Formats: sequence, C-alpha cells, structure tokens
Amino acid sequence: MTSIILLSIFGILNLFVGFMKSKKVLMPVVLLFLAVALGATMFDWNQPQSYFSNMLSTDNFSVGFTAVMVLSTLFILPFSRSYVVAENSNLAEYYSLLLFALVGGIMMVSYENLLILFVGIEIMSISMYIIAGSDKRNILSNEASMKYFLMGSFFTGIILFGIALLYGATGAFYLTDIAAAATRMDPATSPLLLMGLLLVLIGVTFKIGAAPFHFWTPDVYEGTPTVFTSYMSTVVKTAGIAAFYKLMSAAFGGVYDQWFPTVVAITVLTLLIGNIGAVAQTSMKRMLAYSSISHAGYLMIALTSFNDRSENALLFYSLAYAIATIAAFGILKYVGDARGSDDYTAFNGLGKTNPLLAFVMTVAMLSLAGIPLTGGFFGKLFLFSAALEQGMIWLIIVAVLMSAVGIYYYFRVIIAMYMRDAEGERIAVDPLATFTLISLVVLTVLMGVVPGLFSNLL
Amino acid sequence: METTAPAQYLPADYLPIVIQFVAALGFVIFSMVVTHLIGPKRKSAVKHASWECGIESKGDARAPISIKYFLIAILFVLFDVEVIFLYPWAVNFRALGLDGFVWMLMFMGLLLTGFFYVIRKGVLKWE
Amino acid sequence: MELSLLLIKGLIIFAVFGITLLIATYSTYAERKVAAFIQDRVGPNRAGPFGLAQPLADAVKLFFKEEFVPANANKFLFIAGPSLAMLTACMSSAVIPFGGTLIIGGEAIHLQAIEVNIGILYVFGIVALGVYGIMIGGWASNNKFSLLGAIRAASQNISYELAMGMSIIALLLVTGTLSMRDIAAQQGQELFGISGLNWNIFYQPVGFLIFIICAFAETNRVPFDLPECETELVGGYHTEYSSMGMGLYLFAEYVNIFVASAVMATLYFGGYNFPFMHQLGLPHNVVTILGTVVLFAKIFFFIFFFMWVRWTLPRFRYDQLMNLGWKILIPLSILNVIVTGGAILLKAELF
Amino acid sequence: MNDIPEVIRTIPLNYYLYFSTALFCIGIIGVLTRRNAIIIFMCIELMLNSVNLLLTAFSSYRSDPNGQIFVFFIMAVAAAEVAVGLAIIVMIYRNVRSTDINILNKLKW
Amino acid sequence: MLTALIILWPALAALLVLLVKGDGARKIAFGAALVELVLGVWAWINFVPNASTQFLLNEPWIANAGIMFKVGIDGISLLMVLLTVFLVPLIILSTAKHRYEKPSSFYALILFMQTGLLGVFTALDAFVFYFFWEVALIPIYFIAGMWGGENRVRVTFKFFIYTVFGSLFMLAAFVYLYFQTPGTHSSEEVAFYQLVLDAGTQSWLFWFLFIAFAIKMPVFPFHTWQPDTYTTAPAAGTMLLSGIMLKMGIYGALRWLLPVVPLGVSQWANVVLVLAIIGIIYGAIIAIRQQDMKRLVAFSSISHVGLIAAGLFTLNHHGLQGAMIQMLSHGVNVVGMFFIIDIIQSRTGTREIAAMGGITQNTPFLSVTFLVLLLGTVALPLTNGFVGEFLLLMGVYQYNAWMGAVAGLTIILGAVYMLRMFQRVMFGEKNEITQGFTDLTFNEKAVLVPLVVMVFWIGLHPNTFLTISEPAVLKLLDVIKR
Repeated sequence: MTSIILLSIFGILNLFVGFMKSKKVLMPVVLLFLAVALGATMFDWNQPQSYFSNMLSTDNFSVGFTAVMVLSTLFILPFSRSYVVAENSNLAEYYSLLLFALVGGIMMVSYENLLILFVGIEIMSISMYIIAGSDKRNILSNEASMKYFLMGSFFTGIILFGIALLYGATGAFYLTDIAAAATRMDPATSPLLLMGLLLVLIGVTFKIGAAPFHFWTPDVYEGTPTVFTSYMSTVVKTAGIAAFYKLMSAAFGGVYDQWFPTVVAITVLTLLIGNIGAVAQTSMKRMLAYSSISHAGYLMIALTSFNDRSENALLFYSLAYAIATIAAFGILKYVGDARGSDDYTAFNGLGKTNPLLAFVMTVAMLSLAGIPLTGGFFGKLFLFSAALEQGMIWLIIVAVLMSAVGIYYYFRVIIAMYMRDAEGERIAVDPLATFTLISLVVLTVLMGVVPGLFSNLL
Repeated sequence: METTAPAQYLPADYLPIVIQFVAALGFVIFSMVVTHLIGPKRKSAVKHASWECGIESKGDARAPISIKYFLIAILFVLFDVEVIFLYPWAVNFRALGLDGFVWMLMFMGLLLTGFFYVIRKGVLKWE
Repeated sequence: MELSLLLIKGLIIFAVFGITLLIATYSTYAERKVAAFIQDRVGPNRAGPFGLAQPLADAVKLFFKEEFVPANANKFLFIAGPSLAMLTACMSSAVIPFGGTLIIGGEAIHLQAIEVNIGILYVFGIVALGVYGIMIGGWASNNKFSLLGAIRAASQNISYELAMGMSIIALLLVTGTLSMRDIAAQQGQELFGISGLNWNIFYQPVGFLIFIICAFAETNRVPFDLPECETELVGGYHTEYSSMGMGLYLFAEYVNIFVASAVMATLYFGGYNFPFMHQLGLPHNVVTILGTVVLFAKIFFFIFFFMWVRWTLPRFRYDQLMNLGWKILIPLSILNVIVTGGAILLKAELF
Repeated sequence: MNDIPEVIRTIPLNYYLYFSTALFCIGIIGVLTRRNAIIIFMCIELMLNSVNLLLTAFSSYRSDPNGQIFVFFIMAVAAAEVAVGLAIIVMIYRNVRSTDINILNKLKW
Repeated sequence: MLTALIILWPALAALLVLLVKGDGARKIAFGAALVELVLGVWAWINFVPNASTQFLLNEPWIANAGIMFKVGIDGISLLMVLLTVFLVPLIILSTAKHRYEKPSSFYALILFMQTGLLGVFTALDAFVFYFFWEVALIPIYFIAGMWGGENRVRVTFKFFIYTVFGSLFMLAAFVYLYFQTPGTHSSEEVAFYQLVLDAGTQSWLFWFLFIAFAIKMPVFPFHTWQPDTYTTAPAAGTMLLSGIMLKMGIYGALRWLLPVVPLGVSQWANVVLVLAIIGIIYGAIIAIRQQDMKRLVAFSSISHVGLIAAGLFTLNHHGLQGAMIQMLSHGVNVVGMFFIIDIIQSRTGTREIAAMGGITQNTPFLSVTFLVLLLGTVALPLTNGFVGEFLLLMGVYQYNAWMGAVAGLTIILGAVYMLRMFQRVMFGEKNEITQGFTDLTFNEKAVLVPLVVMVFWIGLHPNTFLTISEPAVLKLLDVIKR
C-alpha cells in the first residue's frame, strides 16, 4: 500500500521533474524513487494489513511480487540511458508511465476485490499501450501500440463481462465472498458462474500472453522500443501471472476441479506454441517474445499444480525469469542499436568484441533455458516439483520436452556470440548499464547456487 | 428540504420525454420534408462544388488539422469524466461531511496537478 | 400513469414546445430590433405592424429556398446535422419547471413537462449532444471552412462544458439535489424574512458568472461565435447550408438561447419565485400564474442580455477564447467549488 | 433514488442478461470483422457498455450498490482508454493517413 | 570439509585464471590442478578403506524442501576423484604446444569443468548430483564449441541438446523419487536407497534414469553424438570428454540407477546387456573401417564402454569391480591415445592413417609409449586394460555365458584395429609428411610418462585400487540385492 501511494506521488513528481532543462537528472531521480519504493515495500514484509474496507491487502504474497516488479524496473531503467542522451522530449512521461504501470501492477498483486483487479489491470495496460507506441515516428512502434491497444481493450471487455457474470452469480466482488458462494453452489449447475470464470480466464490468459491468446505478443514486442519490451515481458507478465494465481487460489480454489482441465490445456498449448514458435524465429527480439510466451506456460504450471509449494515456486521463477530477461533485452538493446538489427546475426562474434556482454548474455540464456548454476534451473525445478507432487506427470513430460526445445533456440544466441566471426566493432556500454548487467549476473548465479535464500519467502 | 418528486418512478413516468422527443422529431422532419418538396431544384456542377470563396476548390477538405484540437478533445474526455465523479459527491455533500470534503480535496488536488501539468506541457498554448 | 394525467402532461409539453418555438422565432425579430436600437437604426418594420410578421416571412422564405447538397458531401449526414441540432435544442426544455403547482379540482398539476430527479444531468446530456449537430454538419459538408468551423465549435463547446459542469457542482453543494423542480422550490423559501427570495445567485455569484459565460460559449454567441465568424470562416459550419438546413441551425441557436436563459433563471434567479410571493396573501393558483409570468420576465431579460452583449462586445481571438476557458474559468470554478464546500461545512460547524 | 432499482426490477433479470449479452456479442463480432480502427474501437466501447448495463441490472436485483460503483470505475477507465486510444489512432493516422488496420502489416501476426 | 575444498578449489582457481592474460593462464591453471592433485592424494591418504562415506559435508541447501548440500567420498567416489585429479593436470600440460585464442577462458573452463566433475563424483544428494552433472556440461560445450575444428557449431550443439535432453528425464525421475520419500521429503542418496517402489514404477523410472546415463556413456544406440564430438573437439576437450566425462555416465548408473531401482534393473538388464554388446561389436567394426585416427579411437571407446556397461548390469561383484578398475584404465589409456594422436596431428597436420608411415624410425620414445598405451587398450596381460576387461568378461560370463563369449570378441577386434593402426602409422615407409617427425619434447614426456606408469601400476598391482572400491561395491551390491 505504501508503495502504491509512493509510486503514484513519485510518478506525478517525475512529470514535473521533466520540465527541467536537463534530462540527465531524470534517471537518477527515478532510480531514487524506485529504491525508496522498494524500501517502503519491504517494510510491509510479514505485516499483513488490509485497506479500503478490505479491497486491498498487503501480505507476503503481494509484497514478494511487488518487490520483484520494483526490482525489475530498477534494473530495466539503466538501459534507457541512450534515451536520456538523445534528450527525448517525452522521456519524463515515459518514466512516469512506467511508474504508473508499476502502481497498476502492485494493485494487481494485492487485490482482494475484483474492482481493484480491474483498475490495476487497466492502469497497467493503458500505460503500456502508450509505452508501446513511444517511438512515435516509427511505424512499427505505432502498429505495435495500436495492436496492443485494440487487443488489450477487447480482452478487457471480456474480463469485465466475466466479472459482471460472476457478480450476477455470486453477488460479490470480494474474492472471499466469491469463494464462499462458488463452493456453496454447485458450479456445474451454474452457467453464469462457469461462463464468468471462463471469460475472466480468457481475459487474463491474454494479459499474460498465454496461448491461444498469445498472438499479439511477438508483434507488440517487436514493435515496442527494446527497453520497454523488457518491461512488458517482465513486470507486466509477473503482475499478470500473480494476479491470475491469486484469483484462482483465493476465489476459485474451491472449484479447482472445474477449471483445472482448461488451465492444463492452456498450459500445454502455451508451452508448445511458445517453444516451437521461438525455434522458427530469426529475430532475437521475436525469439524473446516467443520465449516469454513459453515462460508464461511454465509459470502457469504453478497454477495447475496449485499446492503450498507453487506460490514459492512462482515467486522464485518470476524473479529468475525477470532477471534473465532484463539482461537479455538490455544487451539486445545495445547490440540492436549498434548493429542496426535485432537478428541473431547481429550477435555474431560478440564474444570477441564484447566479452562481458557476451558472458552476461550467456548466463541469461542459460538461466532462461534452465541450466544449472543459474536461477532459471531452480525456478523450473521448483515449478516441476510442485506439479509432480500433484501427480501431473504428463504435463511435466511435455514441459521437459519443451525445455529441451528451448535450449535449442537459446543456444543459437550463444553460438552466434562465441562461434561465429565478428562482424562489428566493439560496442560501447556505459558504466551504469555495465554495473547493472554485472549485478544481474551475480543475482542469477546467486539464485542458482544458493537457491535457499529465495525459495521459501512466502 | 421538502421533496415534491413522486415517491416512485415507473418506466411510464418517462413517457413525457418520449412525447417531447416525438414532437421535436416531428417538427424537424416536417420542416425538412416540406422544404425538400417545395424548394426549387436546379443542378449545376459549379454550384455543387465546395465553396471556397469562389476559388477552385483543391484537395479533400477532410485533411488532418492541428493536433491541438485532438488534445483538447482528449483532455475533455478525461476531465469530464472526473467532473462526473463530482456530481454524486456534490449531491450527498452534507451527508458525507468533512471526510467527504477532504477526500474530494485530494481528488481535486490530483485533478489540478494534472491540469497544471497539462498547462506546463504547453497543450493549451495556441499560436 | 393515468390517461388524464398523461393528457395534461401532453398538453404542457406541447405548450412548452410551442412557446419555445414562438420565443425562438421572435428572438430573431428581437435581435434585429435590439441591434437596431443599439446602433440607432429602425430595424425591421415592413412586414406587419412594427415588422412583427418579419420572422414569419423569413421562415416562409427559408422554406421556399432550394435545398442544396454539395456534390461531395455525405448526403445523409448533411441532412442529419441540422436536424440533430434542432432536435437536441428542442428536447432540453422538457425538465424546466415553468411554474409551481396549479390546483384544479383538488389535483395538483405541476407546470413542468417532465419531472426527473436528475434534471440537471438531463439538460447537460442533451445540450452536450448538440455538439454533434454542428460537428456532423460541418464534416458532412466537405468544405474546409465548414470543417474548421465545426472543429472550432466542438472544441469550444467541450472546453466550456467543463467549467460549466464545475460551476454547477458548486451549485449542487448548496442545493443538494439534481432535480430542477426541487431547486426551484428551494428558492421559494425565505431570505431575511422575505419569501421567494432565497435565490441561489446570492450564494453562488461567482458560479453564476462562470455559468453565464459558459452559456454564451455553448450557444456560440458573441463574443464566442468563432465557429461561424464570417471574417475568417465565411459561415463556419453552415457555410454550405441553404433553405431549412440553414434555418434549423439558426433556429436551434435561438432555442438554445432560450433554454440557457430558462436554466439560468431557474437555477440562479429563483425560477418562478418572486419576492414576497407568499406574503401578499394571494390565492395559490394566482401566485403560480404570477410566478410563471415572472419566470418568463426573467427569461426575456436574459435573452435580451444575450443580444445586448452581442452588439456591444467584439469577438474573441481563438487563443483568447481557449485561454479564458481553460486557464481562467476551470481553475476559478474549481476554486469556487472548494470555497463553497468549505463555507457550507464551516456554517454547519458554527451554527 | 432508492426507487430506481424497483423500476429496473419490473423487467425480468433474464431480459437484461439477454440484451447485454446480445450487445456484447455484437461488439465482439464488430471487433472481429471490421477493419477500421475507429469502428473496432467503438465496438469495444459497446462491449464495455453492455457490461455496465449488466452490472447495473444485477446490482438492482440484488439491492447491492457495489455493482453500480463498479460501473463508475468502468466509465472512468473507459474514458482513459478512449483518450489513449484516440491518441494512438491519431498518431497512426498522421503517419499513414489511414485508420484501416489492414495497412498495419509491417509486423507479421 | 575436504570434499568441499576439493570441489571448490578448481572453481576458485578458474576465477583466478580468468584474470590472467596470455600464456600465464596455462601455468596458473596447471599449478592449480597440481594443488588439486595434492588434495586428492591427501584424501586418499586419509581415506579409511571401509564401506563408509568419509569427509562428509552436509549443509542445508534449499532448507524448506529438505534438500541438503551433501557431498562425501567413499571408495567408489575416491577412485573417480583420483582419476579426475590425476588426469586434469596432464590434460592441461598436454596443451602446451597449442596457442589457443583467449587462453584464460580456455583454462578457466577446464578447471571449472573439473569442479563439475568432482561434484558429480562426490554428490550424495540427487539434486546436488544433477546440479553438478549439468555444471560439468556447460564448460565442455564451450571448449568444444569455441576451440573445436570444422562443423564445431553443429556438432557441439547436437551433443549438448542430446545430453541435456537425457538429463532432463533424469531430473524428472529424481523429482518423482523425491516425492516418494516419506515425511518431509528428502533427496538424499540413502533416502532413495530405502525406497520400496513397485515394479511398474521402477520400470519407467529405470528408463528415465537410464537414458541420461546411456547418452553420457554412450551406449548404443545413444552414441550418435559421440564420434563427431570427439573428432571436432580440441584435443584437450576430447581428453576431458573421453577420459573423465564419459565416466560420469557409468558412475551415475552405478550410484543412482542400480541401487535405486533394482527391480527395474533386473527387469531390463537383459535388454541393456544386449544393447551394450551390440555396442561392443558395432564400435569395433566401425573402428576397423576408420581412416581418421581420432575417429578410430572414438569408436573404440564406444566398444570399450559397451563392455563396461555390460559389466555394470551383470550386477555381480566381478562385473562391478571390473567396471571400477576399467574406468580408471580406460581413462588413462584413452587420454594417452588422444594425446598421441594430437602429437602426430600437430607434427604432420593430418590424422589420416593412410597418409602416414614410418614414424618409428626417428621417434623411439613416442613409439614405445604409444605401444604401451595401445597394448593397454587392447588388454594385453600385465597392462591395465587386461585387469579390467578380464574382470568384466568374467562378470558377463557369470551372468550369461553366451553373452560373455560374444563380449569377449572385443579383445580380438580391439587388437585388430589398434594394431592395424599402429602398424600403418608407425611402421612402413617414410613419406614427405612424416619425414621430419621429431621425438617427444619434455612437456610431452611429462604427460606420457605418468600415463605409462599408471598403465603398468594398474596392470601389475590392481589391488591398490581394487581394495579402495571393494567395500563400497560390496555394500552397493547389498543395497541392490535388498
């Protein structure tokens, strides 16, 4: 809650900071804001509280995911340095939008009432629509923005209709009330409830970019400026999946049997489409987009398993995934800017020209692929364990096979970097970004060597 | 405060609005039809061209216009909705008391901040 | 609703409608007369005594003109534009209470077409729709002047609508209701021992000032008639219109003036109430009828005021207009709301 | 205003349900079949409004104001969405002089 | 603590090496590997030869899941640790002639890999085992991929995907087993040993685990990555792969397959044995037809590993002990063979058998060491190969006489292709590429002499090593036969 208020105020303040002559001051200010917000979030740790007549509550679940999101933003921002240098006239606005989106995200992870969920989703989505189009002169960015907007608001409508039906069926927006009503009445005989649940499910599936409503992801990711793409694929996705999990556990935990087959089907489909789609890409950015789809699938395994392990697994995986993805996108931004292309070929010989970038990228890719020594491995291990405890062997077999497919496309980057000849010059990276990249690697390896530090937080 | 409004509304209570609507529509249709019927009709290519002070008209009139107008429209949508939120508050102002006032002050504060931002941003600067 | 009541309502509606049209018609005449008076001329004096038949002659002339649609205009929208403008103008008078209650045969009859408890919102809703009439007409013409005029009109209208809404909110703080009838009735109470003088203008002078300025802008009257300023835009949004299309636009403007005057009179100037209305000891029905007369007197005054201003003040420049709307009126109206709210709370606290 | 719910309740709940579902479906079909961004956008708004209607109906039938409060939020959010949406459409229009989404094919689906 | 030191030292040294530029990297890496050798020997000296696990380290790793970072050394582990710490310095030394690009990365990766290998050999917890299993894979991927020969990208990628694919199944099996353990679950080795699972479960678990190990060894028909990878990788990489990494698969099967799912093993042992024997014959026959020396050794390796696998799955004392000792011998021999091939290649610029001849004439030292190692490989009595293969064949024979007979062909066939190679390469007429062939340098001798010593040590006094592993193997057999 404190973080919501703080970030809102900071967002507004930041808009006014933007009126200063020099844009250089923006980045430190925003980083400071985020650090303060992160600190404030941590104060709520182990101190569950609820606000606004229980419409919003902070518990360790929400604090954990809030921390992941704020931290991710903190890590993403340094890569936007080139925008600062370019004296982008709307930079303050974009930063503020990121902060506002973060507010929306925090609402999405700490809601107790569907109203807050809806408002959170919208605050986040609307900010992201603009962010997607922030490269105003670039037709690709325009298109991404438009697609995201049309699709996003369309699915918002679907979520809303679902919420309305749920309200009609249960008479409540509070998760606890819905849960009570859902268990009281036999869901199989209540078409209103089932329909509502299905529609909400569809909408949220879209928001996290899971199949079969994933089709916007590659396009939007490709068109959006890279730094913001990394925000989308980490913060937005984290918020979405956490909200999804909370919805399913707090409101529909009692009717698990009703939605379980659907969610499993979505998970499997997402895994297949994400991974196989990624294989076919030649553009690194699109590959990362598909990889984000596939990771949505892995994250959804937590939903299908749905036991006391899965929450922790979800948090761990989100963090590991976010860190690796930020590193990947951060490097992609530098490489893309310097070599004028987002394709794999742009990475050729990076190991020779920029050993540090190549090394960080390698660690990020290994983490995304789930190879040990990185956080991604334990993320996958925990998720799979949670599902296996539930006895879902077939799901895990699919997931394991798809992880193997994942290795194929993640390693293409590594191969390009180390085993092909260099085509470009050394790429200059500013110190702040270098520092960030190193911290990302340290964090990833830390998660991969002593996972115990992060694995039992909730 | 004495209330003279009827105690209960039924859909039929809104019938007068329909009557008024029908009356107004009738008047409009009547006048348009009558003028259509009794007015003269002489066609000519020059007359049917768009009027541009007698100069030959060029291009499509529906060309993009200054972005400022769009900004005004967008701002309106936002502010108007905020204003709508004030109506229920205003009506129940006395019931809500000081708390309501303080909340609304915060709301207004945010609104004004946004407003101030928009002005500083130069959205309302017309050359 | 019983049939008899419905009939009475129907009667009132048609009466109001008729009066609206009549007043609007004669407003054109009045306008020219006022203009003439201010400019020291005679004004229309040929048709009928004192030129009183002039509006009718104008109307007949408009009917007989060629109904002209430009070649590359959108035909349907071109006709829909003025129709919509007129339609919305005529609809908005429905909720205005033109008087108190007449008691006939023990049955109380309200001199109001329709009572809805959200009357003010109704008026605003309908008035806001009026923008569509102008916008559609201007766009459908496919003429650069028309389009520019229409866009100016639209942005002007919406800009001032904000300040107007805000000023109304301050009023609502005082009244606590959205019903026009209730608001009118409240103003019949005593102030300083004088009945029928509890007018809102005494509580909301600033609000009224804002409201009237906005009303000028909403009706596209001088000094806010930029959408049709002939020096820049020929005829503005109705450049391409002729015959009744043109007629309806002009007509709608006068209807709007009438409605705006009526709303101002009702909201701020006591409506049908007049000082000492209950102290004179007159029978109820007489008071009611007197009240209606008084209301119309107030309305006429405002209509006159509209014309007075038109022939007195020069037109704004567009940037001045926007600055006035956004940078002065809106902050002022918000301030007004806050001060009003604070004052009411203070009063409740102290007394 | 306590009586409005009673007015609403004179019509069976199912009618509201059918009506708003119909509106919603029209919106969906519009989104899926039309090719003009503005029309798609309007169809989305139609969907939102059908939800508003449904929520109001449910709210009245349950004598629970929460549903209507939700409607308020939907309206506010929809306004923000309109603002952003229009801005995006204008941005695109100024770049490509069209609002037909078929023009937007630089990114493959 | 000693175990932790043994595991972590190479990783620390790797970080150190990364900081050094140029040729210094190799020297520091070599020094570090020698230190590691000392540590290994120190462990050997302090090792009490009985069945218990020693130098135990047991720290909570993922506390809430009951997963411990548990490592320790018993007889089986010790042999593997010794093999690793013995071979790595030699491998580093063997690269002296090569001028690799970015040497610091190269040597750091080798040391880093050593950490992974030692972790695998000492892990006493399934997840720790899996962790190091994959950790060992990453460096070798980069070594082969970055410094390899032509086609390295495709080949190493195939190798990586293959192995990871297999090991993911192993992971799934481990997670499953983890959840079968009672109470607050545990993934420790002993906990797995105590599990009693029904035959059906064990049956599929067997395949899940077996695929991972079979790919690593590799057992026919999972071997297809191997010849290409061996051929393409740089000499040091090939030595690491064949000398040590291959043993990971055998060791894994010994530790995590046989005792965990004994019913599954007994159910499928026949199939595996048949596969292994097919591998023996197949590898040998293909080897005979090879023209490329490196490929020839690669296929011979398949053949030899097939025998070890066969011995393993006989589940008797001889088989297991034979496997243990043969792992050592094979490590020593194959590293030596590859090194000699590397020497020949670096002097002549080719590995074609047909292109060479007459090398013996000016290289007495090389010829002798080559011959010794070669004879070790073909299991001549008194050499190390003989001890291992004898025990293994005995084990297989005990299991099934026919199988033993067919498996015995390995010695004959091995002699055919090995001696044929030796004869064509070393004898005959000199030609222009072997004209200026010089004998071993000091560095090369330093590598080859210890290997030759080991060939005879194991061959003449195998009990030095057999006694180390004997109690542990017997204990393991008890667990299997439970």
